[in-house]
Amino acid sequence: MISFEPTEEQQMIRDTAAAFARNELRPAARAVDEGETIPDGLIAAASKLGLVRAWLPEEHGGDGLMRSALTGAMLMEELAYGDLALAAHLTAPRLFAFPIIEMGTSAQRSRYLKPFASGNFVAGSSALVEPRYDFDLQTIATTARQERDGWILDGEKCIVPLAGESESILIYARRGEEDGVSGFIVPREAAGVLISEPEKNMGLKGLKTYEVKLAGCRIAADAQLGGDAGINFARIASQMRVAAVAMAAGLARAAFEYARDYAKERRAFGAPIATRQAIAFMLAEMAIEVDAMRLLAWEAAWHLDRGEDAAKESYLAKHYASASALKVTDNAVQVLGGHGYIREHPVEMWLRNARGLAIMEGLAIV
Amino acid sequence: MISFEPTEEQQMIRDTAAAFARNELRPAARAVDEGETIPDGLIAAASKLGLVRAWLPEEHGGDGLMRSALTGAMLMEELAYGDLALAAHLTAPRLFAFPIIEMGTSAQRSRYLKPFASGNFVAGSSALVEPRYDFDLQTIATTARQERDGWILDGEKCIVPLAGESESILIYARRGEEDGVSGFIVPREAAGVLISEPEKNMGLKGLKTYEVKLAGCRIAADAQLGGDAGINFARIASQMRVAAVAMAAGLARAAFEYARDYAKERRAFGAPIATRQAIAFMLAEMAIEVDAMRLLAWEAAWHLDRGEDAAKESYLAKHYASASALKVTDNAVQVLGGHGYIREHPVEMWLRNARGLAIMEGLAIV
Amino acid sequence: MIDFEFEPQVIERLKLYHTIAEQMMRPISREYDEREHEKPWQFFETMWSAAGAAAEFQPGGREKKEGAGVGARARNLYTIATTEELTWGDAGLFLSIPNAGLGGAAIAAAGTPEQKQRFLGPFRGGKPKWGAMAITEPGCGSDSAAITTTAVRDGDEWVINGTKIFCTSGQMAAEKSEGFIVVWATLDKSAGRAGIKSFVVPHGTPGMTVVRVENKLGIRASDTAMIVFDNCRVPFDHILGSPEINRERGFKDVMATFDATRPIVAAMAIGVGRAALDFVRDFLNQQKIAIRYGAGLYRLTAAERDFIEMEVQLKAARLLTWRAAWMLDAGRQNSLEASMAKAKAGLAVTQITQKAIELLGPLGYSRRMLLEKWMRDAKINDIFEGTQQINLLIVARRILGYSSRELS
Amino acid sequence: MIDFEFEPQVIERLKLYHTIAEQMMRPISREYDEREHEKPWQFFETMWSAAGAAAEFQPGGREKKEGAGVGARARNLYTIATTEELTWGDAGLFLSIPNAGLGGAAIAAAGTPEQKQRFLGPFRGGKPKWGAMAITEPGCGSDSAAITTTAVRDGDEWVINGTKIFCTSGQMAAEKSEGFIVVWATLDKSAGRAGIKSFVVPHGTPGMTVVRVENKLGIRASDTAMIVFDNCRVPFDHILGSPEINRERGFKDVMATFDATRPIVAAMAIGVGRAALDFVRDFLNQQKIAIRYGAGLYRLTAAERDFIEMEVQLKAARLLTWRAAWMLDAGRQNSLEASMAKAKAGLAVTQITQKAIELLGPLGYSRRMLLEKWMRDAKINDIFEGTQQINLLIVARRILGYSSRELS
Repeated sequence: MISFEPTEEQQMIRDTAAAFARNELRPAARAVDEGETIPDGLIAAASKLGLVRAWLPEEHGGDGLMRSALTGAMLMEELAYGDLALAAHLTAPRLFAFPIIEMGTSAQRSRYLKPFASGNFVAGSSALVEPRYDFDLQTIATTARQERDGWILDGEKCIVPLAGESESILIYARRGEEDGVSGFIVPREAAGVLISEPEKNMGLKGLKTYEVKLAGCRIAADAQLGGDAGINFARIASQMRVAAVAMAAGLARAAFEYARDYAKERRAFGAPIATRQAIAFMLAEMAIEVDAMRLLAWEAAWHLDRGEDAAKESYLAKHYASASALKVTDNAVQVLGGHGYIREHPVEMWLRNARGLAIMEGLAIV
Repeated sequence: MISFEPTEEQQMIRDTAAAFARNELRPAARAVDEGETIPDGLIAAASKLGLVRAWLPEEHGGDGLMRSALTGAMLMEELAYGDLALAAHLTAPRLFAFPIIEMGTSAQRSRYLKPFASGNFVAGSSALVEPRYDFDLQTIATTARQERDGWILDGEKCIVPLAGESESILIYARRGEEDGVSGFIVPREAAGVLISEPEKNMGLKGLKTYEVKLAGCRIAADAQLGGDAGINFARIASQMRVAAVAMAAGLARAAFEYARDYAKERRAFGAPIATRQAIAFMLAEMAIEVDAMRLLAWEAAWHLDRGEDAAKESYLAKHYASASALKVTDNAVQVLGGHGYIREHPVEMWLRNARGLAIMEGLAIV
Repeated sequence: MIDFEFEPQVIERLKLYHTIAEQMMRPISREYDEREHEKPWQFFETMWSAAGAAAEFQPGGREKKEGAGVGARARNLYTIATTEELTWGDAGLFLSIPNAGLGGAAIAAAGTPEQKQRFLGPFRGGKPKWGAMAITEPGCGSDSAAITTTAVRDGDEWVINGTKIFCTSGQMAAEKSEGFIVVWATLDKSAGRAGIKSFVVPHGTPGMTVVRVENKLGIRASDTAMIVFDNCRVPFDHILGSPEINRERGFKDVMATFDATRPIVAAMAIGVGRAALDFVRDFLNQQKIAIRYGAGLYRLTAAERDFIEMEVQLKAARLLTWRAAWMLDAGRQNSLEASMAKAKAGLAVTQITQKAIELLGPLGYSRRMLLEKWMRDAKINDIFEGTQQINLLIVARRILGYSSRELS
Repeated sequence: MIDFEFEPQVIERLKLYHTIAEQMMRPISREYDEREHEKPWQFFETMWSAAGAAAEFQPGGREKKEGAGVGARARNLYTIATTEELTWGDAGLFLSIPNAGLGGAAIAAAGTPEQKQRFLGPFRGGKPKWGAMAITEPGCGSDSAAITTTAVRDGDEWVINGTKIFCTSGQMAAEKSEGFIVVWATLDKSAGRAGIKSFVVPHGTPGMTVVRVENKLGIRASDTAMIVFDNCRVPFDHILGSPEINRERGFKDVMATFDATRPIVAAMAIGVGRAALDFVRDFLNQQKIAIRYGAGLYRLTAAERDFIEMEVQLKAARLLTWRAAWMLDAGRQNSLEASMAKAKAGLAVTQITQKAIELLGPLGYSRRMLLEKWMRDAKINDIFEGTQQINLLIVARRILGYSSRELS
């Protein structure tokens, strides 16, 4: 029966994440964007949230929380409401751990999940995007060639979160022209893995990313995620897209609320600018977009939680959110006018982050 | 040197056309849209304008006015400001005559242009569009096969203005896969020419159009426009697109002005609705779009008048005007609200006409 | 728990509605668009007599049948789902289906039990009947508070004077059936919004005359009437709600009707939009073109991307609409969400249907296909029950916490 | 006669500007974006000393050289054409070029011949200098009439008090060169707009302090200063125009400045937008992708259609901008057209640069290319010299014939 009511557990996770976003992420965001490193205190505080640990199976030292894409969407929205880049940074290890939890062989689970049970922040990474102007998930060009005693990976990846900090990187590649996409767990130190200096992008500066080159990188035979059975890449891609849409909703909500509050405060021509229809209607449209993004994320997530294929739903939602988040953050800058253009206010940063979120894939997973 | 000043001659033609649009076209438009036939008085009045005759070379009994795409754009804008459909109807003969004037052999000019020198309205027709969802000018599929003693035409055309009324129809077809598009002058009564009942479309009802089927239609060897030299189809297509853009500007201007005047008159919440930013800004955007369309038409026309290739310019302008005219007329309906939805006001008709103009090619020529 | 699926029984009922839409509405769609002002009486009779088929989906229509297991708890959701199915069939015909309509909704919301019985009872049987609501006047569009129609008490009667326009099914309700018009009138112009009350005027009441039925862009199967009330007298107990003027409460009761009707109009929009999308998809499939969801912008054609954009806009509008209806069912204040849904859906379907024609090129523009009709039908959804602009204004006021005085 | 081509001499000069943009600006573009608040002195020196190169394009800058054959009759057209070329190079660097700037424009428009000589004369030689205009205050953005900075006459002097923000090149003009600030202040708050006058405050005048230079999203090579005037005294003859308050004429002289500057900002927008389009086109050409002008939406890719849309939006903006400048050159009132151009160009280039990044995917987002910088630079054009909204408001007033009181 149609319902828009989160469960109590979901509401609790939302509230916790919202408090963290408000108290930890938002205050730290600007300095990190300006080039400072993420404060240790923030990392420590994030560790307490158990962003990976809570969903680790109990046998691997976690809390064994049942994974739900819907719950994940709510969590990601709240974190991104605090700061998109930091949220992506702190949840990046999920990009490595979650596919292993869901689709790894039991040997892979035993081997790779353990570290995430610790109370500390443990880096994890997955490499999806490739540095091509026309990159899309159906044209992944990184290859994995099977040899007698293992795999040889070749290709280039970019926007790889925490590649420089992680023990291993989950790399998505094709085994052949006909095949779908497989995952390979590659030790960072493996020969043939070249990790660049941290990337410099327009935004998302709180998320540390790298280019990763694979030049005849040789890895063990058992490095393929899920073993011979492989993975359901379409499902992982959908989980990533749902996360992106939810984060877009959170980011856009932050921008909407900031612009709304500013517009009520700021006076021109004798009254708050929010009393002018031109501004008020922009804000109304922003509010509608925020809700639309959230609902699209929820619906796609709901399909995932039912174990259904959500490839189309998550693609449509991502298509929508890409344009919508950009529009909302751009409007937020516009509402603030000259003040939106200076870095004293966060809206210009949110616009830069929105542009990144919109064109990237694989920045997060639910 | 950059200038936006029409010549005196252009201004005179504009003024004449504007008066005709205001006095003849606008008052007749609604009744014709509702299914009545075009009043004889209107046809007679249009004949006085010499919409073809003025540009006929003197040797063929015309005024020998120098043809200018810029002047044509101004003329078409003004006429479409009166009514797009009637303007297209009354200028349809130009679609037949102008390419013959510009590109016909001297035999063709002698043979086909004479009737247009009369003081009466003489129908003329050209068949360009084909009834396919994915029709575009680069995919014309109607073929002309050369046989020993003539040509055999096969294909289907639609939105052919005045096909049922014209002695001959100028039909655009391909001679082969590799070839560009050629024109063929086909007698309406030729065997293998099947002309449908008048088409029924959502709008453009004041323009009588037909489907024309060519089934092994055999025509004389000298029927190819321009003879062996053929035609510069890209130029004709550009002239058609410039006309469409100019008409879009005229149509949009009509809608803008009507909505503007209504909004200043109509009161709600104690003041004219035009005093509300939501309405005022819509009107401002409409005004900007009208001017943008006109300038794009002018610029493409200016290239044509210099004898330059204007394929890209006219395509870009048409792309712009298609979206823009639709948006402006839709906004006009919106400004009028419920009153815009009823057929007492012309704006709903203009919206329907705009949708037609936007998706069609070859409705007019400058 | 968040859920995006109707109960199995509802899904079954929706299939039935879909069959009605496909087999009873679509075949006569073009005919009653072209023969504007003529009425599909056979369709009306069938809808009226088909037990449970025609009566459930309009708020304030005939009493709900609980046979489908849809309790009051999901009544609004059920209504918008059925609305989408039937407008997928034909929006004009949907609006013309005999039922108590918006007038019925007003009685259901503000009438006494006795009034409900008296006015809505006849809708349970007999011949097809229509109820209608008359709010708008020639001098007031979106500004319902500015109405000038007056109701003056004269002994045991109200005397109503004024002119109403844009009254959906007004002719059917006032003249062509044993129906009624609910008319908004002011008891005291100086009291502003608080002075506005609504009155039930039964069909054939002397002094009530349909003076015009509009020629429209679309939804031509539905009549839109101009009605003149000239010393039109109704008994005292035909007033809905209290005859007292309460300056505190004012207009709120009256406006609350929109919280239920705006999601319905949004659902109408969605039905038309879905019709267009389904048509284009089927058409392209016949051309062996399947939309390549998942492709990037260097592999998608412009047409594919347009379709994708249209599809997700419709989806977003539907989710917002479901939410607005769900809130109402859950007893929550949903004015904000209802206006969000209405604003989004009205605009989305306007753009979707306009674009759909482009996707079919010259074929789309022809009256041989229904696509052009859907573009004409669609546009009304961006206008009635509050234009796009009025709904954005309401959203803006709610999110800003502004009164209608502070943000006008 | 309608014409869309510059004279051959102008075209030659534009080529020179293009060379400067390409060879002097582009190579240092990234550096002075990253090293915000540092100044490319070498570039300044070159632009300052290169005869005729740097001085012609800003209204009120150094005296025009007529060597290029561009008479006063096309001065504004020439200015916007050169502006487009140089901002194609770099918008931030363009704004930072030493010249009398907007302050110079104000003096040129409202100053006496003696004032022009006195204040603008030094810009003909010597070291690089900047002029700047200080209008906006922390409490007033678009609402220039609401400024609270005061100028009080005290004997032979004016005493200025107040705080100004968003003063482009303010630091360069007030502190880093022998320049000046033109500051707007009110003689009499009760006189409203009519009380506002402008005053020339030379660099280093005691009481004028740059208290902050903003960190910005883009145009980082240009300084945006906050300037405090604390009992800042200037001689009596530093007032521009009459010291009398004329309630009839009021604000009009002051606002007229915008008729010339808005087309310039529009041209800046167009320069940045063209930079992005050229870059994307060249990049795609390298990938053997040519835009297929002429194709329909089933053959175009989504990327191609995006590019086409971007290209024609830019074109439309440019034509509107040329028209606004041409009108000014022709001595016609162009407020409407100037605001049309500004509104269109500001929005178009915002969208074009945002989209351009998407067309290059992850590459476009990287700071290794300038595309991301251009998106950041572009956005200011939708904000300064009147936001999108302010310009639409002006357009609306003009087309409706409403005063600022009737439509606010």
